[in-house]
Amino acid sequence: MSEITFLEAIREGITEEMERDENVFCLGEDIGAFGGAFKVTDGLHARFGDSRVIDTPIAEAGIVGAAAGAAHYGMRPVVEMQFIDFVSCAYDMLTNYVATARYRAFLPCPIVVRGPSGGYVRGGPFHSQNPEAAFLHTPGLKIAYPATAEDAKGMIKAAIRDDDPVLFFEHKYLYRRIKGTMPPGDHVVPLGVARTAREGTHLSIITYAATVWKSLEAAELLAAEGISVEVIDLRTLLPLDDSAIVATVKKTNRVLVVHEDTVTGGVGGEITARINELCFEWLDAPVRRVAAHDVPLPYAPPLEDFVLPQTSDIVRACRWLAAY
Amino acid sequence: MSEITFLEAIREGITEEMERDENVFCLGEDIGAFGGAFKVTDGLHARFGDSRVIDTPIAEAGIVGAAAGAAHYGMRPVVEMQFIDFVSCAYDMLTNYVATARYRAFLPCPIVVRGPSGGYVRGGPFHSQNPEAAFLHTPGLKIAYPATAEDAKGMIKAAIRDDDPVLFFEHKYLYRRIKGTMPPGDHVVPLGVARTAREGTHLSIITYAATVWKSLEAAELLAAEGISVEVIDLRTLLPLDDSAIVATVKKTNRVLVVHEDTVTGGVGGEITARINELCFEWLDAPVRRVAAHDVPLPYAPPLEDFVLPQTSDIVRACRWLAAY
Amino acid sequence: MATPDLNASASHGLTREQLLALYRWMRLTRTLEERLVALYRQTKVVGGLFRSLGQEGCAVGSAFALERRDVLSPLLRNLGSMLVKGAEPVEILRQYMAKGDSPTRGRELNIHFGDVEERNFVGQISHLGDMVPVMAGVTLTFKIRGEDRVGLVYVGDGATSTGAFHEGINFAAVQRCPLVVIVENNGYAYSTPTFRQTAARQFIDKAIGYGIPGVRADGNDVLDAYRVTRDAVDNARQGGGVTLIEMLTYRRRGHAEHDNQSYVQPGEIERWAATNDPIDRYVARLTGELGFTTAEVEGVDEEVRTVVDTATDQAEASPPCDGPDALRGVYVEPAAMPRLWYREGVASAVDAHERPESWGTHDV
Amino acid sequence: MATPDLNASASHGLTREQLLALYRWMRLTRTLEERLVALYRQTKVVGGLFRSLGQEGCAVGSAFALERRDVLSPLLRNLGSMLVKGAEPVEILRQYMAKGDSPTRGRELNIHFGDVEERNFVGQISHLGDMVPVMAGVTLTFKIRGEDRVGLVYVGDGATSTGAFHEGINFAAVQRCPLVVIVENNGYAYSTPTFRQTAARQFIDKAIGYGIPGVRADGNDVLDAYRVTRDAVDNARQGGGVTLIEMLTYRRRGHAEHDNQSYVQPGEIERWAATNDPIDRYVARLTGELGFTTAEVEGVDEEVRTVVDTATDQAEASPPCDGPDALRGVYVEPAAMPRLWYREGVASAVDAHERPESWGTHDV
Ligand SMILES: Cc1ncc(C[n+]2csc(CCOP(=O)(O)OP(=O)(O)O)c2C)c(N)n1
Ligand SMILES: Cc1ncc(C[n+]2csc(CCOP(=O)(O)OP(=O)(O)O)c2C)c(N)n1
Ligand SMILES: [Mg+2]
Ligand SMILES: [Mg+2]
Repeated sequence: MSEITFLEAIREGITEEMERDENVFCLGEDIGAFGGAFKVTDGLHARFGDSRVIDTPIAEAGIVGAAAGAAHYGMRPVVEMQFIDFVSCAYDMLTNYVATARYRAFLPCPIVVRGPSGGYVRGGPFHSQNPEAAFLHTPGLKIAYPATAEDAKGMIKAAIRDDDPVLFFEHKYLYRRIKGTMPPGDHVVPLGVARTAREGTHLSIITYAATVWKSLEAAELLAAEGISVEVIDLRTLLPLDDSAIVATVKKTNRVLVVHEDTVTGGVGGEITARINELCFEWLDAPVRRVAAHDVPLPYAPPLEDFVLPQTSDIVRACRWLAAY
Repeated sequence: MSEITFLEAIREGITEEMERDENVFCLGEDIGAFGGAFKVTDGLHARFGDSRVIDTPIAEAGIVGAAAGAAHYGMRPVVEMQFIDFVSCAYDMLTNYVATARYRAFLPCPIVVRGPSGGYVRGGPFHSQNPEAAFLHTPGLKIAYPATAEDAKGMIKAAIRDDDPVLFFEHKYLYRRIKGTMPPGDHVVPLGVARTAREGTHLSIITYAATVWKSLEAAELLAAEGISVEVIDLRTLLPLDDSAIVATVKKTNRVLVVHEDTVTGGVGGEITARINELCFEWLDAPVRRVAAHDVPLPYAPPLEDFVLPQTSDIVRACRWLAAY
Repeated sequence: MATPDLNASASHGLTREQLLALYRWMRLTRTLEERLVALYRQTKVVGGLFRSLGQEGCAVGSAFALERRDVLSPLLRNLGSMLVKGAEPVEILRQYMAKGDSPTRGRELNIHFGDVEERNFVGQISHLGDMVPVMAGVTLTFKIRGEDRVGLVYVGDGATSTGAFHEGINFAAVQRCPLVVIVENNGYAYSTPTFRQTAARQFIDKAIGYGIPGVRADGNDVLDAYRVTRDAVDNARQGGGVTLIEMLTYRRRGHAEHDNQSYVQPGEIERWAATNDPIDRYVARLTGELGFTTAEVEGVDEEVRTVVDTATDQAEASPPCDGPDALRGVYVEPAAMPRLWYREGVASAVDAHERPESWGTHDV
Repeated sequence: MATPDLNASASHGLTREQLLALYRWMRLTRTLEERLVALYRQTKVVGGLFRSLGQEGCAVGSAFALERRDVLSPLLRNLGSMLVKGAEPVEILRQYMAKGDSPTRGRELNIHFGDVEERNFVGQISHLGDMVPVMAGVTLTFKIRGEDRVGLVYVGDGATSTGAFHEGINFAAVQRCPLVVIVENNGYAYSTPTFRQTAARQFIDKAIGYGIPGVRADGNDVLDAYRVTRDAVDNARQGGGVTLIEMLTYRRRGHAEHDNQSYVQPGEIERWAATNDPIDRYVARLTGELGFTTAEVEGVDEEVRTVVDTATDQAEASPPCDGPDALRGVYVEPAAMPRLWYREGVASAVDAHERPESWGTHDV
């Protein structure tokens, strides 16, 4: 078994699910013969044809709504946002229609809305977003955000099989930089379960997506200084894996939350609140956050670098926390 | 000076600003001769005419976008959402276009988007929402959410004068139930400054909007038990008044965050994180949250009552915190 | 008077039973809504009451063109279409009274409910326009699967201004989904007259911009509403794609019962009531050219009254909702959300000492 | 050859200087974009490069119909219109190279910038359709104030599918805002051909649904683009409200430079290049019926080359952005967002030991 990229892993996952279940189909802008802006669906149109890989007009609310309608009648739509930044155009449809369908009307709505997210790529304010926090207070949705190629495959498969709607964020920085060897067989990684990306004893970093890699890099650097850092990759943000969070807090007693989204209103707040509620007594230091500065993400490299959290930031923050 | 309702206070504030500055104008659905679904703009059309009180088509993104364009060219638009639940339809326009205008293009965008929010009114899932948390991670926006009639007037005036975009939430339960006597003269309440709604010594409730009143009711009940509760009314959620939060934590060392929005992903997480960061050492107990259960808000009275935070919940939570 | 031979063109190929059924659905709609008004006045309705008075012809005539396997997406003023599609009066009453055995178990209000298993109507949400993309997806499914099923979605004149309407109808048009879109033009969106909603002369002028046929119907003539919809449904069924239908009608009550319609020109409502009521018009037609007796018509009225009476008794006897049920059914897994920490072991959410009406009487 | 009398109808009332200016703006657009391609290949452009090759006629001709006080809202393929409206080549180059003195100080990319103070063009965002409501509001302002100013907004064929387009144009139409909406139909939205975007036969078919006039222009005939836009602008200025213009053109390059256009039929691009290039066509016209000499045309080419050369030198010499400037200007107050706690006193955000390209090489 050879290594494949994060992007190829997603494609492999979608392909396998389309083979397994004829109700799975893809829709989105330019995903057909063209294979999508990032080529995630490359080859699917040739393989599965016009009615299972559908090129749509530019209409995010329309596409998501159509996916919901199809899902009510037994389909399993996988919707691509060309960039996840455009999911904002479907915000009403997702939070009001899709998320509530089961609760208010007993309507099954198993859709996946996926797309390239995240920064560090000089994409500017509208091609670099991390909108996960905007959906965190929407009961009825699930939010997945994998960091490894293995998880990308296993979680997209889990998302497609999930009986409820899943937002699936694919960090575009990882698409071609991260590789992995897929476990054999039907590799499904359940949603809602976090992963220990690195074991450690002095302090814990709780993070997800691209900053998992920055955190691992920081942990490596800190190891040389004698600071042992545990890195928890949340993988799913809704539902959050409380038990994994509690376990690492009880182990190291010091927590740094790291994410790429802006600090104010980001997922870090929710994690901090849960730690307070579930294991406050175990804390030897305040929970602290390393995240983006509170500005729209600018485009020029020196500006983007300044705004986003960097490995050196994590290193400094960990030193502070270890010394607390 | 006689008492007026929360709703009349908002109308008075808008009217005064329209008189003061001819660039201020209102737009929204049914706000003209009809005066709006809740009658907030009642009489304004008769007084200011067609071009300053504009009935629009049903098009929230269109209206907010139009307001932004007008604001770039010197106007001061005040947009009504018939119910704030429909602001989700303008989510893209607000978070991507409006919020970033100044930063990315040096475009002034002084608009106010206001509307009736909140539950406890048997409005069901689409006429009861508290969408403030969805905008909290959007740098460039301000979020105001007054609890008293005096603040409703003073803050709408501040919002209209603000040189940046402001989301102004008006809790519909308060519209006609809450009254106040307006201070004389040009009564402007600055955004970003919290208010101590009640002094106390044993513990602090940090809250905003309708739950300010539930918290005050709880504080009154607890006083009889000898528990002295301080109630902080945040008034503005973006920017948060960190100094007021820190001051009350240092005073009472115990904090309960109370809000009406669902607990997961609500503003409570951000507040908890800030307390951890700014004054962790002063905490004698974990920061805890009382908020809505994580479900879409149902309509039937027993269900709505069950989901939303009630006075008795706050009382119980305070007892727990005081005994910690 | 002898029953004349039914003129096939006057009856649009409908049987005698069907012709009388059309009347029954309109009458049932009106009688049921009148009962709701009575219950509303007795404060037994939770929340607002939304009437379709004067619009029963649109809803009933159009839905009558569907088969049971076809899917309907109604809006607030389409109670009649839901009845045609199989909704029971008792379901409507329980919904409005927020009963524990209502179709949504108290989660959603008024006629916001559906049944995609058997009767095939979809539970709407409040956000106008959103059902158009949803129905595009429902009918896309039928197209993909080669199922012989059609969808019908309504929007008001006001809802045509929404982006969701535009995105949905365009998507369906491009995909040639078997979908019929009805613009129910009742002159107003809440207080806003149509000329403030669009500068178009008529709503069917929008059809050409989506590359689909646009047809107008007299919405207050239930047979015309039926005929035009049936043709569009047939066309969709044969692979002809989307049709936009504009039905002309008039909203004789306010947006909801509390709306006093101050914005309506004096005499306008009365004129429509006197000269263009869909039920009156159809009764005249039934007892005129269609050859029914007054007794037949009155028999329906009588039967409908009994149905509504029985349903009312049933609904009134229905149990209220049970608080903790609020936590169930957000996801398949977990089946229920957990109680929050301060609610553990608490029997009733709202204590006796809660006095929300007293808010604001405390010193600030 | 003697200069013939200019035929007023052939020149649409433009002076000789204006006729030559049209050529200059098209040539400047193309030369500037060609320079950007060179810089892109040298990896001096940060991010993608978006060409308007073959579409220069639309952008230039339409913008030429505006006065300085009028407001333009361009899109990615409207570089030409920005130049006409006063954008400087050096600004474009600095934007693409993300320089510290670029119009957005490095905040936004490519031609996403504006100037509402003097030259009157508005900085666009990526989200398609959003500028239509914004321009509805800009022109509503002019209407409210009685200012003699008009707005012009472009959308692509693809962007017409967005809800924002629909909500914005409908709002403007109802309000009779002095706005011109141009659909630049270049055959594709990224890889998606027009027939997958809409089932309408032509985009002007959408106009009637908004109750506004719809006019078609040959977008590759700069004079036709000018004439049709000017008429719509005049109409808007005289209180006639919104016009929808469809300009037919063709996108000869990919969506961005990296797109290899695998989805295009063989020969299609070459055919357009050979027979329907807006610059070639206009040169033929200039040196033909309009009576310009080849020397005059070449003189423009020469001048434009110099302008672009100078601008390139200037832009290359421009300073890069300064990291901490990223925190300034989100709000009027505070003027800058605070540095986060772990950045206090830190000189450079990215340390020497950062190796983002190494991500994933650590053990997981
Ligand atoms: C997106 C959205 N905006 C605003 C509203 C509030 N609202 C509810 S009904 C209504 C008027 C609807 O008019 P129309 O579409 O003509 O339907 P009618 O009530 O006349 O049948 C409005 C503005 C809403 N439900 N959804
Ligand atoms: C709302 C939204 N969805 C998706 C995109 C991604 N996107 C950028 S350009 C483009 C194609 C645009 O086509 P068209 O409108 O025809 O303009 P053209 O590039 O042909 O000038 C797409 C899909 C976007 N920018 N905005
Ligand atoms: Mg209407
Ligand atoms: Mg195009």
